[in-house]
Amino acid sequence: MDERNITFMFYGLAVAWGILAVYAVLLGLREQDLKKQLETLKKMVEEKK
Amino acid sequence: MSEPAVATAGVWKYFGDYPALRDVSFALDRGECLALLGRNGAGKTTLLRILAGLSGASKGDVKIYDGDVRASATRARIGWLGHAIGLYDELSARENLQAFGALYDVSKATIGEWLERVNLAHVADSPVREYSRGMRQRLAVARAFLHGPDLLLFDEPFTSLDDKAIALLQSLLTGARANGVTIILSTHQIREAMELASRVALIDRGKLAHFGPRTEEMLGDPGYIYRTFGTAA
Amino acid sequence: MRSKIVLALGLVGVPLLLRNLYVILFNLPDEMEQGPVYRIFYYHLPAFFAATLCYTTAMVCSILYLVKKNARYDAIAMACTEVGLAFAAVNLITGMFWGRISWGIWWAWDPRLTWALICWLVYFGYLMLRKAIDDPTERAKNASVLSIFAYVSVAITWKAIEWWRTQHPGPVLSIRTGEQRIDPAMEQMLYVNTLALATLAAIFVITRLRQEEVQREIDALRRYAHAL
Amino acid sequence: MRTLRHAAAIAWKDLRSELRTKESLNSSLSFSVVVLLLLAMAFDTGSEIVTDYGGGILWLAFAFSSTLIVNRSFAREMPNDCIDVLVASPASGASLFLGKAVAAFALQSGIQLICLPIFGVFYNVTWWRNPWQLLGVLLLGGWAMACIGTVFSALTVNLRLRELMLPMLMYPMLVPALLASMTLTNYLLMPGAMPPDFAQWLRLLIGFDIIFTTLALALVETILVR
Repeated sequence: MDERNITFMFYGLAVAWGILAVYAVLLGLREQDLKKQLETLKKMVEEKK
Repeated sequence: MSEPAVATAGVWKYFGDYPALRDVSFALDRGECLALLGRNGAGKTTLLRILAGLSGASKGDVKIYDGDVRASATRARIGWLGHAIGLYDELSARENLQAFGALYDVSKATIGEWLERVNLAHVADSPVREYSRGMRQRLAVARAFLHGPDLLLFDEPFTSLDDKAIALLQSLLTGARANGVTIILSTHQIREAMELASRVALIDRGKLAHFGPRTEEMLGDPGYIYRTFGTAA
Repeated sequence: MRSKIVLALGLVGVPLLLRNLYVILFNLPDEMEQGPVYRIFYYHLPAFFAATLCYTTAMVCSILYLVKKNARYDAIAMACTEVGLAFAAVNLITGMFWGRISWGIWWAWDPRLTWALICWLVYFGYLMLRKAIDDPTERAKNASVLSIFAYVSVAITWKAIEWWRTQHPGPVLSIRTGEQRIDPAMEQMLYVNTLALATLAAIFVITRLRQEEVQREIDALRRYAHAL
Repeated sequence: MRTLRHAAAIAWKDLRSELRTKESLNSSLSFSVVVLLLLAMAFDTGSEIVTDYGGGILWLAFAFSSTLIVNRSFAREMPNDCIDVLVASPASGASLFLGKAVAAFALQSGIQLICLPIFGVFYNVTWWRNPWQLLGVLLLGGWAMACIGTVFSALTVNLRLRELMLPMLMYPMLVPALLASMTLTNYLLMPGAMPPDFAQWLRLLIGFDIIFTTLALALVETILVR
């Protein structure tokens, strides 16, 4: 089998892992963002009381 | 004739997590006229929309003449008039009434009669777009009464009307009451409503704060109900 | 409780994924006609299964939402659709790399591929529709209806390889064809990796679901803060 | 029976108000003619290509013009809150949907019938080779567009960016029907016997119509009662 065959196998696997990793990172970023929003809001409500 | 015309039991309505109606329960006998009072955003429109079957209750039970609200036979007995007139601008008065009348099996003769009664027969074939505000409102009133409903649900009927239309609507409503039609109308304009009403309900932040017969105190003093039954805010 | 489930799933899923990768790369032999590149298949097909599983769960939850009007079902449907899109993207793009070698082109307008892409677009539309509606009840209701409509295209994708003669390989799994068309070791790996990816999908869905709950809490707090 | 009578009343009303203003009719007709014109410039209309892609060109024009029509379908009910009056009336959601879909379908079919001779002239195609089969395909494909379009019009009517969201949701969902209609039309434009997979595409188109009409009739009430 030629060189490209094995290279493309690596590309393919990298893409599979890559997309899932990117989605996981996006989830993590959103988690942090939400936490930050929640904290600021809680603080705001505390102050207003 | 024992069962009430309108009965709600523990009706809740959520918009997301926000409860627009909280545990609303009441029963209204046939032939009564209920004035539904409350500040803007208290939930009057939401309640009326649920009664008319335009919106589903999140929890609880609604019965109209002992039937389900979304049953076709029940809806045939309801006359609805919302904030807006509910007419097509590009159609004529007659075509509008014919379009809606077809859904209720209303005869051509009845449509002609109503056009006479709201004094629009002479312009019945020109499009609604060309009508004045008062004429459009009179036509909207005719549309709500067209099929001879047993229950009238009117959302703020007096706010957008001019004097002539108010007089017409009041005479129609009085006539309907005499024929045993049940009426629910939401309003801020307490004076007009009080003259018609036999029952009064106050909605405060989605809760039914008061439900009872109309008393003499309510007639003269518009603020009385809010002061007595509403929350201080 | 829920974070414990995520932890448990993670402890099973992640080692399994890594083990599978090792076995796929070093233990399993090359396929005779295709060479090493066929290994993409171990992600391509399981990702498709994971995505289909997500879409199906989304459809079931959408029906449940319309019946029971419980916002949680809507949240599950949304989380599943989003995760399903990620796995469908893996399915589509790995397929493109494989196609470049086996067919010589990145994309063939073949029924199976076309329908997989349509599914992706339809479900992407679902997420767009959700973004465009502000009222949560209205959003949940309209999105649920759309999800049910969208599932028709998933069903067509599933059936596409039977209905049309395509360049895309036909079904290979013995449970579907009733005969052994590929090496048992290879077939077993397909199942095991499907399990691994499905575990990963479950972790994603639960995480996304928790975020949606936090979002609701934030919205409620914000309303409360404005009312103060 | 009652459902059909109510549906007829709604279709009649929709058609009458559309024929009076001609809002969507004019824009949709001129748009589809422009699409046919532009594609005629993109292709060399003298070559074999046109017989191979004629159906595709025709249905692209139809699909574009169809969104303009269904876009108005529920939007027409929004000024003056007419939709509330219709939903509160004894007409069921299914009859409302049916009436609106039939009205959209009739308007679309009118445009298709005007476009067909224009297509024949611009692309130098003999389109009347199999007139009855072609009419059948036009009806089946047109109903698919009207049906899906009307449902999605109801789904998106309250949205900001409605004009944008509707085609974005509608086209991917329509692909099976469009693909089948394009292929079938191509076959019907060609001289000679029908290819063997003609029946298969026809089955797909009919199946699509049946499945989505059933789904729409079952779900439209949920969409309308808020």
